[in-house]
Amino acid sequence: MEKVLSKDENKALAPKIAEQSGVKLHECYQCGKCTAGCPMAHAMDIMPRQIVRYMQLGMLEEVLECKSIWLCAACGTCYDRCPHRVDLTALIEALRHEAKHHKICAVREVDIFTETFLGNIKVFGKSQEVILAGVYNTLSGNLLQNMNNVPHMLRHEMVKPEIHGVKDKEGVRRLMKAALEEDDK
Amino acid sequence: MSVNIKEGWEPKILAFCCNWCTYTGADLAGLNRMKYPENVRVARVPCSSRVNPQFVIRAFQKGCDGVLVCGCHPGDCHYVTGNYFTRRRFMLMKKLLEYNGIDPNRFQARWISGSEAAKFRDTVTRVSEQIKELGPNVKFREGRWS
Amino acid sequence: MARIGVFICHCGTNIAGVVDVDEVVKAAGKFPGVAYATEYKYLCSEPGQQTIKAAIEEHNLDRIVIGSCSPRMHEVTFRKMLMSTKINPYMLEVANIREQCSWVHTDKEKATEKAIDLTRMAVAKVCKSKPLFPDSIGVTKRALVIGGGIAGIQAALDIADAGYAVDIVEKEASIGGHMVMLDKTFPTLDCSACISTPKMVEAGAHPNVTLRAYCEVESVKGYVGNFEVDIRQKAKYVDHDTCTGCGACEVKCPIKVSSAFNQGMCDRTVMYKPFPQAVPSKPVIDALNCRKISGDGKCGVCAAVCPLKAVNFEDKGEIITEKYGAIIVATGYELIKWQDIYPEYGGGRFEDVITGIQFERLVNASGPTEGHIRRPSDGAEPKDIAIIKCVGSRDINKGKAYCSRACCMYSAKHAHQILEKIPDGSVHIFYMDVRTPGKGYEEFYDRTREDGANYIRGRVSKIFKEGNKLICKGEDTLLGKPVSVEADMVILETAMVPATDISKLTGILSIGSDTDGWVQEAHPKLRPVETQTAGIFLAGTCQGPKDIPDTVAQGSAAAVKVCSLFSKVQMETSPIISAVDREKCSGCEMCIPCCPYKAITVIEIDMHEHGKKVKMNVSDVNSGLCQGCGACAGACRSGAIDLKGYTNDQILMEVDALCL
Amino acid sequence: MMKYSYFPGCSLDATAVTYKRSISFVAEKIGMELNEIPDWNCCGATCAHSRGKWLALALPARNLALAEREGLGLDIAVPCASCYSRMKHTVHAARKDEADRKKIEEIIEMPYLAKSDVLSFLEIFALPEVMKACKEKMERSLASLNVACYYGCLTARPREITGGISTENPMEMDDIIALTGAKPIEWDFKTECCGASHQVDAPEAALPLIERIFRNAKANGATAIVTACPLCNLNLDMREEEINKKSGTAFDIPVYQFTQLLAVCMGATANEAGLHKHFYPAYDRINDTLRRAGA
Repeated sequence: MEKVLSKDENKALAPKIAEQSGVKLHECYQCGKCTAGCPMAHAMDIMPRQIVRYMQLGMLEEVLECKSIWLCAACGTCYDRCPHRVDLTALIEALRHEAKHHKICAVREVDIFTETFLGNIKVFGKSQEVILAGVYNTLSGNLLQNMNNVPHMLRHEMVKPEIHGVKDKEGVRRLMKAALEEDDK
Repeated sequence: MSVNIKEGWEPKILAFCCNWCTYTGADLAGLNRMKYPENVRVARVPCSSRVNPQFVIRAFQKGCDGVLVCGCHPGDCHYVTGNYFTRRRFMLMKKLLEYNGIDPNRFQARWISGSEAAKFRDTVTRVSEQIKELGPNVKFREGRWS
Repeated sequence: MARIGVFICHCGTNIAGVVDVDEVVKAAGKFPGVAYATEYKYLCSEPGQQTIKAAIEEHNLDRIVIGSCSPRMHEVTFRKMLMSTKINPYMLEVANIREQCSWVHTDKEKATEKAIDLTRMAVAKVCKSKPLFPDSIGVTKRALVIGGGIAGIQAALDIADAGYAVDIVEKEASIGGHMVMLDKTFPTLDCSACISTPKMVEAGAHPNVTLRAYCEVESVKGYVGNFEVDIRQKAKYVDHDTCTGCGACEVKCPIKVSSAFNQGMCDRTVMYKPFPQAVPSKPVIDALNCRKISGDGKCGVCAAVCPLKAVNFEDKGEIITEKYGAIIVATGYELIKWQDIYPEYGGGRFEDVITGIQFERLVNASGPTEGHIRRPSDGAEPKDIAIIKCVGSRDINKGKAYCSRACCMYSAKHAHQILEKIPDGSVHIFYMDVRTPGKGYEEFYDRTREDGANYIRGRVSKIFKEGNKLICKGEDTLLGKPVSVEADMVILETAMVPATDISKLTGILSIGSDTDGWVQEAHPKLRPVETQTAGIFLAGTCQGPKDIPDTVAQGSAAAVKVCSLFSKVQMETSPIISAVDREKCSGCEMCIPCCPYKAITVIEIDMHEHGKKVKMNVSDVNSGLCQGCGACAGACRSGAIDLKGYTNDQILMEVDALCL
Repeated sequence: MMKYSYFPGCSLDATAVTYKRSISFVAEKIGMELNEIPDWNCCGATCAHSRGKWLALALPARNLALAEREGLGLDIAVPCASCYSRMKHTVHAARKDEADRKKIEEIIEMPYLAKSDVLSFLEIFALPEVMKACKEKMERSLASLNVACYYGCLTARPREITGGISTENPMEMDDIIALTGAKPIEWDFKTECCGASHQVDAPEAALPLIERIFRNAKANGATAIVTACPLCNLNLDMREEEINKKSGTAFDIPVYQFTQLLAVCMGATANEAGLHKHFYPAYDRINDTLRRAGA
């Protein structure tokens, strides 16, 4: 059944998200330069240009449920080369926040990596690469990922037993809690 | 015209606009249906150098709250050197008004070309806000005897 | 007492939609001096003007105020109307209650109050108006065309055929401009040289046309009908009167530099004609690169071989001053310097990424490769060619916001030429839209696809080199898939931008230019070939990007404007000029330095003071020179010198009316 | 005066040991003072701004505030492109909008006036004063080494926030490498993204990003790739072998940090420059080049 554009109830939500990230959706005339330059486009289900197109038509669910917003590497090539200066990087960042808000994530591993990374900071105040890799591998299920490099890392003290975190761990935790409250408003 | 600073008081601003640049820019703003506050009245002059400082003093004397003189950008004047005179005359005018106790911000000069419709709208909007803050031009009005 | 008629126009709903017209008429009726006030739906229409004329008779009116659109639109219309009534055309004031009132305000009540104020100002001003009568001055029946491209040539030929003298000033060593660089022209594919060189020759030979090649305009004084122009004839170092253009010197000249005409695709000698079919077909020396003139002086081969001793190394060039009645600006365009703004396309590092005009030189029979398409890096014939459109156009991030109009068609032509000249070649054209607005254009686009050109909808994001292939990374937005093309050569269809020194010329002529730097036309729809300044016209791409058909049409249009100006024996001058009231003039001469046209002089007159005859110095205005700017009236302390039509009284009345 | 506050970043104490060693060697050699920010925390990298706007601004803000509290009033030197980018975003946000600056102060419970600037190591080493200092310390030459300078994406983009180098064809690292006598080559993937953390959480999708960097470097004659960021270096160095196996390519281009090449030319031993700590063998290429240049 075709999409009835005029009747979509949360049509207003898409422009609001765009506005929050400082993007004027009407400026994009669908030229495709962002997709052409996007390093991750080959692996994406909907193209960066199409993300803007869905938003222009207010079709927000399709965008929140797509893999593309999670595969984006936030490298900024699209925004830098866009003939109408549409900040697609900021738009995708805002869409990630919105998707997180609705508990939707089409690429599970990216969410696991993010949560593990932030968990690391909450505990130690710094990112401990060995713990990050260990926890991520277990949670994501690909246990042997990068294991072949571990011997090399051990031999060259790239990975050390002692954990030197932040002294004022409490301060970092409070800061993260306050920031996340602000974000989840 | 009685002067009571009632709520919703609207300043009355006179703008001398040169026919070749600013007046054209103002018309272009109209063509593009741009919107700006209503309290500016434009008087067309062939060149901004036509505006004799006496006109400005007369406007304030008669109770105008703000006067704006607009012309072409220096170097673009249709009459080649007109706006150079405008610039010199009105630097002195600012000092004269200050000497007379009139807030010099009531009097402003701007260079607006025929294609700068948005600049005309923004200038009118900003000047109206500034004059509104300054309040009505009571200085001369009380002295008036007519 | 004045008997004023006030006529407020509805302009359909343009005014009446926001301003309460009846309110304005009611208020106007009470203004001092107003004998009759009414309103009408379309005052500028024939019936509208009839109602005004009838009212003038019926109410014996002696001056008119019209509340309508901008005076810049219809003040002339209403003045012409008054000519057929007993009222002098200058006893008229127009209140701008459309562009500067109804169109820019939404609050109906405040807009109406403003319309009343503007009408009250107009009525107050017209009270002090006096009848004015135009003067007339002579017109120099000689035209100046700045720019020798197809626009300038067409304009010059039409003026010359109408029997008037015309000079073409061209800054390059030959006329022809950009068109003569092209190989074929769309949509009929006739060869550009075949249709433009005859015109060039005709211009070169026409008795009424004086060709001033290798010249630039230094300064322009005066006004419509009476311009005085200084033209700098750049030093040619060759006496074109004695030189027969035999070319012996060109062959022998030892030093070679990059040929600008061939867009740097090949070299030319320092003693050069830009291209074989140049008009004038006589060489000049490129002094900067000449060893004899600016090098160590150890050369002079050209002078030695010249059978007629036409070479003169001491030539300093000269300033020629001429009088003209009208000027046509036809200075053309340039291509945007894409190398500086598109590093993602290689920024000029890849030799085989060329512009459309460079390709025109490659495919042109008199070009560096005699028409064989060979790529600049290794001279091999490219098989797979990519064409990228809108490079610099429609790109507010790195280029220009506008569309350059002609590239859609000339890129289709390039594709056609490639597929014709390289049978087993392939062409991929990256486009966003294909704009085919002219006659036969869409059919030409169909034919190009029939020839086998692949059109891919999407902008290219990056060009990079791997091996000797140029990889263009794009997206086919119709498929929604990233695609790339491995090309042997890439053609960028770059944006048209104004010529680099156009701002110098617009300064000399004191004509306006728009925000992108193109020459500003008087009105985009109604007066496209005129500038704001009377007597100065424009034609072709100096006003904005366009293709050859439009350019030639504008060339002829500008020519006819000049001819209509020259058709008058005398030219009517505007009566809005300054005049001196000798009673008040104290001879202080404050007004004299203010006049840009030097129209004010001091004269000695006899005056009677307390019964004694006395000699007095007073200012006097030359009505022919005065252009009515009013700078003098703005400087006069005693109000002796005043500008008719904008007298001190009139403006003071306007000011008073505003502050009531 | 070459004095900076210093924010090393988490990876310098872990996988980026080659960068850490070569920085301290070069800094000591040219007399550059790096005052490490006391008790600095992780800048949040991509994960913070992926999770929330204020989290992304607050984490770097704490480090900036700590540096400010030190009172040295120095600019902050940041070796990692990701930390650099995130701190630049915070400084930009704080300077652009007073309300945002106040809210950041509230969240991090510390005063933060965004007075000092954040400089990447590239920007610092490209300063004339630092270039001169390095030039004077050059003892050996890497003459025959063809180097592809890889800048990565975050040092250059977004333009208005980093505000520094060209987003497509920057030359800063090329000029620095030229000091060592090596030849920086012209190639086309200087600022193309390496996939950063996606090499971990989306490896199949991200691996081609690295392959195409190697392919273009090789096509343009590179015999070494040089980076200025721990993560770019790790991704390229650790996966070259893997790509050769998977795609059957024969890339033989070791990946160095630019400070390693400076260190080697300033007389550092293989150990001091960390030449034995690479995933893809890197010692021989340097050793042969030095011998050929008659070091």
